[in-house]
Amino acid sequence: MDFVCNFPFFSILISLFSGTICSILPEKAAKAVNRIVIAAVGVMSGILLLYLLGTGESFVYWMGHFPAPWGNEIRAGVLEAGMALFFCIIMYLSMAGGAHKLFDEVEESKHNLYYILINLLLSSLLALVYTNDMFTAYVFVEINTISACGLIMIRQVGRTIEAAVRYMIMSLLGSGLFLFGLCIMYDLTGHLLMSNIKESVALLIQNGEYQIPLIVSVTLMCIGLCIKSALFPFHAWLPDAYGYSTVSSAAILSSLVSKGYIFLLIKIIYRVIGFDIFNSTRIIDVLFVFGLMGMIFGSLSAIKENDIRRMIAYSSVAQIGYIYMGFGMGTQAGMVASVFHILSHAATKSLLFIAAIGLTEVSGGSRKFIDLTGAGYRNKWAGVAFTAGSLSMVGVPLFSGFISKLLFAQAAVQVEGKMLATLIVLGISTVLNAIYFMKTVIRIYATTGDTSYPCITFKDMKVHAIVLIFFILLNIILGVNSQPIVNMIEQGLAMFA
Amino acid sequence: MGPNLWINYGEAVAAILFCIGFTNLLLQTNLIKKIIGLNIMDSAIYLFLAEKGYIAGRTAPIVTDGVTNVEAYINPIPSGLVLTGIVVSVSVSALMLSLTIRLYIRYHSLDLDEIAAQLKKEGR
Amino acid sequence: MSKRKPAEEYHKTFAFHFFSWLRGEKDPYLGNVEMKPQKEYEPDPELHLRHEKEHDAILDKVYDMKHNRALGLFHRLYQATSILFCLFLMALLLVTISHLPATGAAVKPVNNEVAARYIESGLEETGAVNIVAGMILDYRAFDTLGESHVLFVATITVLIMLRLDKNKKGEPNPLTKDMNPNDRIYEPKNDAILQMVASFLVPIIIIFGIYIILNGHLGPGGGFSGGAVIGAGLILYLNAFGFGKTERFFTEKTYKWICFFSLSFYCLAKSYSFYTGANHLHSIIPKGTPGAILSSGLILPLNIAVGLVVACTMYAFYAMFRKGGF
Amino acid sequence: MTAFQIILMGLLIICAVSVSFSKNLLNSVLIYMSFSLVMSLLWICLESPDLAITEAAVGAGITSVLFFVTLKKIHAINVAEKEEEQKATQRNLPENGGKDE
Repeated sequence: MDFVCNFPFFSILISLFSGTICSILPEKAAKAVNRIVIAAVGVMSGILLLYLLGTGESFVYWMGHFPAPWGNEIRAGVLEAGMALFFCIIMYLSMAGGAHKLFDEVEESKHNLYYILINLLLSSLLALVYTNDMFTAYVFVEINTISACGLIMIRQVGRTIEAAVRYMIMSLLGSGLFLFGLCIMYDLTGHLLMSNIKESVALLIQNGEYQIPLIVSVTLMCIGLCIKSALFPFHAWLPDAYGYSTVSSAAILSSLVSKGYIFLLIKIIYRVIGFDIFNSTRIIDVLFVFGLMGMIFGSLSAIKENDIRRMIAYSSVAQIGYIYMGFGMGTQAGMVASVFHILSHAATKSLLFIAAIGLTEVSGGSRKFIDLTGAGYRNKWAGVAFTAGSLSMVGVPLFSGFISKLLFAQAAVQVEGKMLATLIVLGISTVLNAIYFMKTVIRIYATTGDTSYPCITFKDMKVHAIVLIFFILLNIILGVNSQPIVNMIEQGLAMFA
Repeated sequence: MGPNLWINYGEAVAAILFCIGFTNLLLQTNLIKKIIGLNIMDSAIYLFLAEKGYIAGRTAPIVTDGVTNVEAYINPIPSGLVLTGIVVSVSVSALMLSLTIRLYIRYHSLDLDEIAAQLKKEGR
Repeated sequence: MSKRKPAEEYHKTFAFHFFSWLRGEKDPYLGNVEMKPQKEYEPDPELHLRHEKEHDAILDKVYDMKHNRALGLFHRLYQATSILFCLFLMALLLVTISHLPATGAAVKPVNNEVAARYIESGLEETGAVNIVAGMILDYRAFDTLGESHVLFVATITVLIMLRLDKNKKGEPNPLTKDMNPNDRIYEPKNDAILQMVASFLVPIIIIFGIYIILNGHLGPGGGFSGGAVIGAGLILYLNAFGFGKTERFFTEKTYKWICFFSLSFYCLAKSYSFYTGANHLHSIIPKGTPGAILSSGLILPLNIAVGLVVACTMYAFYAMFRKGGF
Repeated sequence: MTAFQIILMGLLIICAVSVSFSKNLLNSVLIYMSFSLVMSLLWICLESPDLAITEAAVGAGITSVLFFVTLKKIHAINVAEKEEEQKATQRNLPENGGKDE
């Protein structure tokens, strides 16, 4: 085995261990450790990705001295390595971009705790991405939930605490259902490792045994993960949680945490149940309908919103609807479109959050639209970045959002029964997106007589501006250079099976 | 209905407990009771798992007198999973209780809807 | 070679306009594009005030729980749907359970080769008499590593929530100033009966906890349950004798270092065993004779580490809830 | 043994239901504590002594203690006592009034 194969294990372990180390370090050192760890994990994932593209095969890695059905395993393929790399990039940029506003209303002595949470969140995301064992996935889902809750409520204003309680209640309902589904699955197959479960499930389907429990178990796991990733009817906690937490938290939560659960769901669909078996159930129709409803209702709520951060948060609900709609189509093309949308949404949403903080900063800290009038002139870089993000969200060519909408439309054409609904809702949702994002863009570029707020130039916010440029570049790379990435996703999904 | 409902009475009890806990978590207005409901829900899942590992007439999986025969012991896997699960649920309930304390100190209420109304009135 | 442009020519280029716009010096449209003269936006203060008042009034009406019929109706609907959902879930689960393999039977999917190997060769491969301990700390150790970090991250969040910190000037933070630091002042102190009973019980409880930890690989128990028992003993001691006594041997610093050392030991030990396992190297850790206290490789030290973490964490939870720090 | 298990499970359900309907928070926490205790007995019946020890130490011990501290912090224990006192005084008042008349 090549030394590179150790990298997934190293990246999980380093980030776990750095969480422990940060607990004894002062703030500055903890910050340095955090940055180094994220960068190191990113580099390792990049090397691993290149290696895997070279060999073209996925590999499993024993966690211990025992082979497959007895020990614990992690598994790495192209899609996993790519996801890990992408998560690291987004996390690094979000942390750097929000750094100057990180500790708004956070007590000074608790700053180093923030970095512990970030490290543990990273490790749990990596474990969710790489794991090949269902129960390990459950344990790391819990770490993910608790550290996300910590990220929400570290800024202790009343709203965030309330949002954290709502978030915890919803998440715990979700974990309960997920665990119950997992237990039923364990009872039917007698295994916990994904590949072994898949073999047993195929055997059960072939023999026609235990059909009802199998369907119920899959449904429970799906509902659990949908609740945790804030699919439409379960999104009540989301606007407050994203809208009032510190900006890095909001960017990380919206672009990474919910995506981690969605990635786990993809893994379950492919590696535990089997894509064809999953598509032959009625679950995908339910996912499809809820996805469509989420797309419309999320956008409608965003239009009504009066507060820029909450508006962006509601737009996340709509975007998660897109992803589930892709699952619901039940074809390979729909799945590829969903995975691409995960990437594009993560890149765009964190860009929007980071840019929004730049805009509110020059408006006296207020996030009401009325105060944001003309903010695009006062903070040009944030204005440009926000415009770019909005264009990407609406789906203008050159930006990543366009490609994902194109992929969704292409996928929809191949599906008989769902084509019309998908295309109509896609159209409506694009118009709604355009309404609320363009409204904001026009608002921040409206002329204003009010000059009481200070202007901010490049010198005052170098890091912030550079991060924004990187985000825009990432968006454009995803938008212009989409074909290799789509190929990579297809290759990765093929490795899953 | 399948054939095994009466044999699986333990699991049936676990399912009923799970639903009671679930209902508590959804419907109780009081946060403390919500947390108790959450704990009941978790315990129900663990009961379900432990029932899965039980085999009639065998003993606990601790090797006695050097006998390492499969026929002698029950299945050890569910016990291990439940042990892990209990730790998770303790941490979660401690976290929820601390959130409750913090909310109460600030808003003097344990009802989430009431707190939300207060928040919206004062914060807009 | 490009010629250096004269200043006037440069002033006409796009780049100059773009950068001057970026620097905030001028509006590129001003004077270049024919525009309708626009009035500058001026919020009318009276109108603004009226809007806000209306907004308030609407909010008051909407969130007036008692007199709002729509909200009441929504609540009823929500309750009815949740009850229906739960009943449906219960029916679904009961039907599912009726189709599951029978409890207590020896032949069913769960009792496959995995459990068989754990029982048959667990003693030989892990050295632990307690098969469950061998399983969670050796065969499936990655789960347990995650589990101890769940506990760690929960403590961190509780610290964030409840620790009362002072800023550099020594003033309590305005964000947490409404918290009551110590609720023990309202209680009767130095209860003679409680102290007497505690001084009998606490040593026994703690010794029992240590026994459970050290015996984790030989009988029922292990790091987690033993740690919880020790934590309970510490809490009893704290209740009987107050924070003054416990702070002499247990402060936040102690907690921090114990947690750090135990968790790092755990992480490093397990990394070693994962690394050697995955690369098919031979592990140098001896297994010992099964049944002896010093046996079963890493399981005993890991149990001790987990026990320390859990005991400290439980005590930390209690102290944090009680007085916001320790 | 089966009969004993069924009795224990019945107790579990009774505890869970009465937690939901009890008005006093202190009572519900106490009932939850007994729920954990019954659970740990049930685990002995199911041949899992590890779980029994853990549940007894954690469910009936630590978690309940944390619940009590929380109740103390949010003044639920005192409030309950006060309410009872108030009720008692209200009950007493008309009687006293009757005597006076």
